[in-house]
Amino acid sequence: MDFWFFIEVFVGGLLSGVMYSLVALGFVLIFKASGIFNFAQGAMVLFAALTFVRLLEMGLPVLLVLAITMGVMVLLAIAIEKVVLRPLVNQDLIILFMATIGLNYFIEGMAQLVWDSNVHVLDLGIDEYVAFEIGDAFINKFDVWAALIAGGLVLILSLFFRYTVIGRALRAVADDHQAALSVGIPLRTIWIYVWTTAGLVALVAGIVWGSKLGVQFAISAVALKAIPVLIIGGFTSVPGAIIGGLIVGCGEKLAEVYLGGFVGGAIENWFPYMLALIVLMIRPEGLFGEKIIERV
Amino acid sequence: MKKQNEKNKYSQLMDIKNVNLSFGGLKALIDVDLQINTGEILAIIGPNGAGKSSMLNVISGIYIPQKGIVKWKGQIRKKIAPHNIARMGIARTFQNIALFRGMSALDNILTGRNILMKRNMFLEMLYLGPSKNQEIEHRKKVEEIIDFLEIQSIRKTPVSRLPYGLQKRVELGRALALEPELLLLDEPMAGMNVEEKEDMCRFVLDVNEQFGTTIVLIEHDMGVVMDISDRVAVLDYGIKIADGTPDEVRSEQKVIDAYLGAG
Amino acid sequence: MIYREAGQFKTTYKSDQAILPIFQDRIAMVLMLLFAFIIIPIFANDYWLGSILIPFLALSLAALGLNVLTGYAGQISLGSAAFMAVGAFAAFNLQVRVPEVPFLIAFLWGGSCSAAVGIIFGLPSLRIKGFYLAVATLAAQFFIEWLFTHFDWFTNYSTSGVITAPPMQLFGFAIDNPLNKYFLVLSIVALCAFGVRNLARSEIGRAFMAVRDMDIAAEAIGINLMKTKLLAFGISSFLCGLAGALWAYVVLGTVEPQAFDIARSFEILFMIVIGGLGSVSGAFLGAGFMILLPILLNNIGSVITGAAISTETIAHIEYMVFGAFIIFFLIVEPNGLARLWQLGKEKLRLWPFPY
Amino acid sequence: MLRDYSRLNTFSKVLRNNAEVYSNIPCIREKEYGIWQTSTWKEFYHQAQILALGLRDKGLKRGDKISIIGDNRPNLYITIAAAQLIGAVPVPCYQDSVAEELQYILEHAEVKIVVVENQEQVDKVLEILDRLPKLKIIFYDDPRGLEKYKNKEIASLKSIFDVQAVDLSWVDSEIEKTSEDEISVMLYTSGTTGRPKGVLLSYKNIISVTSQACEIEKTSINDEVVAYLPMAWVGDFIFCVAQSYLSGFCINCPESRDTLTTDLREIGPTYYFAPPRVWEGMLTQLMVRMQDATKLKLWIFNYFMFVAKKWGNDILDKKSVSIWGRCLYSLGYLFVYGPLKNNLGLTRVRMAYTAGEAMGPDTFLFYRSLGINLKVLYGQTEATVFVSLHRDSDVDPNTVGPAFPGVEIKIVDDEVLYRGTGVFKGYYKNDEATKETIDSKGWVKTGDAGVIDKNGHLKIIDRAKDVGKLNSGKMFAPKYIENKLKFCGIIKEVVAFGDKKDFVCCFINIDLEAVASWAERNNVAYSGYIDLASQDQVYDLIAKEILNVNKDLSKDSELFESQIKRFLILHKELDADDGELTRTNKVRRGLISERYGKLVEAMYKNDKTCFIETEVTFEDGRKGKISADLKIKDMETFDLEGVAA
Repeated sequence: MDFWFFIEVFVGGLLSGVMYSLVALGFVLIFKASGIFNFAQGAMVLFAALTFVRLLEMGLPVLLVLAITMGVMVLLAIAIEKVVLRPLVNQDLIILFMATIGLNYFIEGMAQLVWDSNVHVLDLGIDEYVAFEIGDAFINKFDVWAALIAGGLVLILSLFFRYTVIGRALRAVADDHQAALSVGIPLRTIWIYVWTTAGLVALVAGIVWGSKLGVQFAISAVALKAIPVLIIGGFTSVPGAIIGGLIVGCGEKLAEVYLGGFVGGAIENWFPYMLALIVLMIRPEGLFGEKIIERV
Repeated sequence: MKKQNEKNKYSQLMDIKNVNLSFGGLKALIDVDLQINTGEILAIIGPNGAGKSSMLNVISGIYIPQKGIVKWKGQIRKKIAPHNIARMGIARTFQNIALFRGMSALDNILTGRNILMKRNMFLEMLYLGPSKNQEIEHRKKVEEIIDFLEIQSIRKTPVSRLPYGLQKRVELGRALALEPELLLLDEPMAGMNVEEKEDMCRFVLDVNEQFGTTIVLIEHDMGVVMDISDRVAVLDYGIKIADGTPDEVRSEQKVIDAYLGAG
Repeated sequence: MIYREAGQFKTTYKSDQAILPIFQDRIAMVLMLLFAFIIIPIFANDYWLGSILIPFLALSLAALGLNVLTGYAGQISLGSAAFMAVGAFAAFNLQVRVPEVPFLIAFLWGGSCSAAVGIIFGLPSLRIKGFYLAVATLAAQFFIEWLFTHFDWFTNYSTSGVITAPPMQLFGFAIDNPLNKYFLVLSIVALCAFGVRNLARSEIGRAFMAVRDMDIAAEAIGINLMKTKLLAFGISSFLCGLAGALWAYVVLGTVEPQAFDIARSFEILFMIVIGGLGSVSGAFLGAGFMILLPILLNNIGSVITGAAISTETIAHIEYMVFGAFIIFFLIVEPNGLARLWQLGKEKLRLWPFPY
Repeated sequence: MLRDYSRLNTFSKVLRNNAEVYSNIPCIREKEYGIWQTSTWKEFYHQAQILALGLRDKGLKRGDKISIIGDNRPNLYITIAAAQLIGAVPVPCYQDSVAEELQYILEHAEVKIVVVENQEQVDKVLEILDRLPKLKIIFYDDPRGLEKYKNKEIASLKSIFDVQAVDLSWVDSEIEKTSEDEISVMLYTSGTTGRPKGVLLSYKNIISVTSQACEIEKTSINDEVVAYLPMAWVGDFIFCVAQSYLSGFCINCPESRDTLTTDLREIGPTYYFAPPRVWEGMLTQLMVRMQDATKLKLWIFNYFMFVAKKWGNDILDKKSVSIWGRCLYSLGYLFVYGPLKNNLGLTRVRMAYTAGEAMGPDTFLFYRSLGINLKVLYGQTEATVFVSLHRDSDVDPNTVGPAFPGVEIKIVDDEVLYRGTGVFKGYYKNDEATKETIDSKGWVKTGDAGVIDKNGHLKIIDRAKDVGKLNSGKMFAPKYIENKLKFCGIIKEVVAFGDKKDFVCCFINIDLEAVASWAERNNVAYSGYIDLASQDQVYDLIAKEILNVNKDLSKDSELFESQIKRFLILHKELDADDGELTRTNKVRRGLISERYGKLVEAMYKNDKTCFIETEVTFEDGRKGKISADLKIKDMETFDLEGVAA
């Protein structure tokens, strides 16, 4: 087999993996802070992207559009906290999980009802098909950009978590709700922050994915890709999300290229899940997640 | 309140020899010896974090001590799957009520008899023949327990609607449904008012008397412990500091210190 | 208000543990069956039978299956559709390979295969809980969908990748018109519902609920978690598989794997959430709700706007409404319509007293 | 079916006959282990025979007394039957009477064997055992907690029933020996004054009277009765034992006291008997529960209650009622009465009795308007219950109905006298009391003051000896006033004073349940009974009721001077355990007016408050003291026309 080809696939995998991480981050944020597995993250990505692209199409300046979209995501976060989370506070997590499935449907419906369900081209002025050459391997330029954006985002987030008041607050909540409360942090505001942040991450992811695939319903399905990423990386770890993304990314690409052929291809749909399953069986809390201990 | 019959008191049901148990770094139990005699009521007491619960879990077999041996009826007990503990004849109640909230009191207790039932999916689907009969057979048994615990009036109430005291009683009923030889009660009177406690004491004693069940209980209420138990073992920081009749233990200096120490 | 229980005393456990201990309930049940088996066939037209009642029943069965797993045994699954697919394709393949097999046998075979697959994908449930498990079942969803799409063997190498159900013969009697099909589906579903109800009130059902409500305690009283959970997966998948077979044979006739995509899985999950977790009636109520709501919306829409709205818009509104309802029920009444029904019944029994 | 009672002239004979003709018909049920365990007449008879032999072996002979103590349990009923099979005399005692009370009866009746329900009763009897030389053995039904008892005097009934292969022919011969004039049962009347007296009733008494009752009500094997009233009380013996023997219907024993209501509801008796306070209690509770209903529901309820008031009674009495009325009523039946009766477990009731004390006309009519055929029965243990009884469609809430068949009634200076086949054989070992009560011509003094109205209905005013005179010379009938007050629901007990006084005053016992719920609705905070009873709002509440009564009284030229001028609310509930009430909850006037003399004085001395300390007996028999400062409230009264004076 050709080494450079391998490299190409590998790096390609890594880069697309980063894209997954981008979505996965949204999940991690919310899970970290509230223990909720937010199934609606995908829908949020779709919603953000749609809003963004439609506003652009109206011919508004990019920055304004960005600002507005952010505003919308904030409102969405607040609405969710008020309508969904507050009434369900200290319910079973599984109930909350199902609620987010409902939320997912709602947002998907809303997004397409408010805007529409056509495919919209989102051009960030990066040529899809220009590629670097490293040795004999071709690396897609766009992917590199995406990777950079994702990397940047992760950096920002970790800084945010480490150095801002809210960030620390979030960490506190993540570690122990009681503790957080006793320190006098209102859980609800926290949740709003978390969901807002998640919303913004979704926006970024949406833009990136949107410009790759075009903004369309399919984007929300990306979330399903992100789930195995989480399982592998661990629900509670930001770096986990990244590493998980990378593993899934190149895992599925390599599998596709080197195994897919034998089994009729298109295995990247389920391969990550199988990967995730294996991880689950060996290490339920994921590679980077905190161990879950049950007392009798 | 103490009961009279001293029958086969000193044949041992369980014999625990210098058991050590530790979670990661911290030691929960250190070289603990403990005998459980058939037919007695043994209370394990001690300040918070003294390792009482750990001890109970070692007895029940949920925790496997790193060092030391546990003999059950003279045989050294190997590691057992949690769901086989009940089959060995050990039943327990939990410190904070662990009832099946979705079911009625009756069903909760009936579930306690599941292991005594035969499973035949198809007959159960049709509710026919043997499976129907066994349902009825075991219902009879359960009704005896209900009668014994005087909870006829709440037989068909969902347990989630019951007051705390009654829930505790139902949980006891569920444990009894297993017809255990050894019954472990994890703070059976925690959070009860005076009457509820008195009732519970009565039931514990009656169980021990009528079914000759051996009972090991953890309890904070000293009055209760001294009243109902034949023997008291005192743990402090994972070490057994006393073991004897209530009176002996009461006068034990170490015990007094431990309790004063723990405030 | 209609209840007159005074004087309905039980002198045997048999009668006390009867499936419907209250006389008035027995009456109601009889009436319902009469309605389903006699009144409907007389009055319903082919449209109603073909595109509402039969799909409703088939999906009810799937929901019933999922309810066994999620509602009774408390193990959440997002792969119900996949298990339906297994049922459908297994049944189809058996009949294709061994034509002389009667379709009922094929159905059972489909259910059994599905059960087997279900058990395999249920294995993770021994180590993981909640949405971790949900993820595992998602894996099933994607894997199986892919399997049937990419291995022509399953579709008997049909170029279009769809399977076409062979005609159904029962004792030389062709089941080809909506009415016959209706009777067929109705009987099967009724039977299954009866079975599940019985299961729920006997030893296995209690084991399921014990595991659902408090697994530690369940273990402490000697219930083998592994066996119980796997059994739940088995039974659940069997029913889903059967439903899948019905979906393929009776509802659609020709199916492609995409008929059992993740959206279907969610649809079924919604049915039991809205209908009511852990109750047989819940499956039916939920299914009815999910089937009728779109039709309702459509009509309302056309009434309001005068002209019929684009199917697309309707679809989107559906999404929102379903989503909203899920959240609503989870907040207001986690036990769904069935619970509301129960409460109503309680009120009737207490009437005129408030409690 | 009416049978030849000249042949079947003792219970033992009737029972043996039942075992043949009704062999497989349920005779007695008990809710135990969650279901109604049923035994047929055949089984019942068989058990009774075996027990009879067992009792003989323990030395029980013809004419000996055997006492039964406990809640209504099949085995206790079997014991009665067994005793009667061999001509011994059952002496049921009140299960809640304290050891001393028991001691008197067991001693006076020279009881040889006691059969009790459970440990509680065993303990009581053991406590007094040494004072009862004649008592040989104590049998118990429920072994719970009794294993460890070492006393040789106690044994379990089971030990007898377990006996295998016994020769029952002896019992047959005994059955033949018994004659209708032998004593069937001895019941101690908890007289409102002095020691209880043992009333001797012969088989003839009971069978003659009961067969009449069965005739009137057409009782049959299809009837169901719930046995929940004390076995020591003649009512239970007649309605549950005698009538079930004669008509072969089944009697049902509740599972326990706290499941009574649900058990009653499950059985849905066709034949229901309850003293007024039970009916009133039921009504109060019903109204309290309705209070929390939604507006709409409440409206529906009230509307149809109005409908029922308007037409219900007439429909029940088969009087002609307008179509409109009938329609509304049947509508009401669907929406309110039916469900209501169902919830109370009275759906199937064919006939219902109340007796023992007067009952509020409103309460009485309320039940009748629901279509429950409630009737008043006036009777006494001495008369084997029946003296007078309402007949279907001839019911008047203010009377106790016309004389019972075979009973003559006459009024001699206000007092009601009767005679008939039911008249008892005399008080056991108490001839002068017997002579006082029955005169040479067989007329029995009831001690009640009454009149016979134009329809030939008997109307009871009061206990004759309680009827007194105000200083103004006007008649003072305390019971009459007290009942009027009690009918309002929030008052549980009243004791009125006025004999040889210038005006009328009274003690009030509030009905805790009713008043508590009132307090809740009007958010009145209170810490307990004493506190609640002393609240001013509560005083006002009571005052309102009294005012109404005064208005009523002021309309009656005889009684308008008996209007209540002052009252106080007692700090404790009058209690049988403290001897203030009889076991059948009748007020013991004498005792009360001396125990609370201080209060009575205070009321007539126009004090505003009065301090009182009383000894009380708690559930577990311990004694304690409670004390309180009681307020005394003045009432406005009306003169004859009924306007404020």
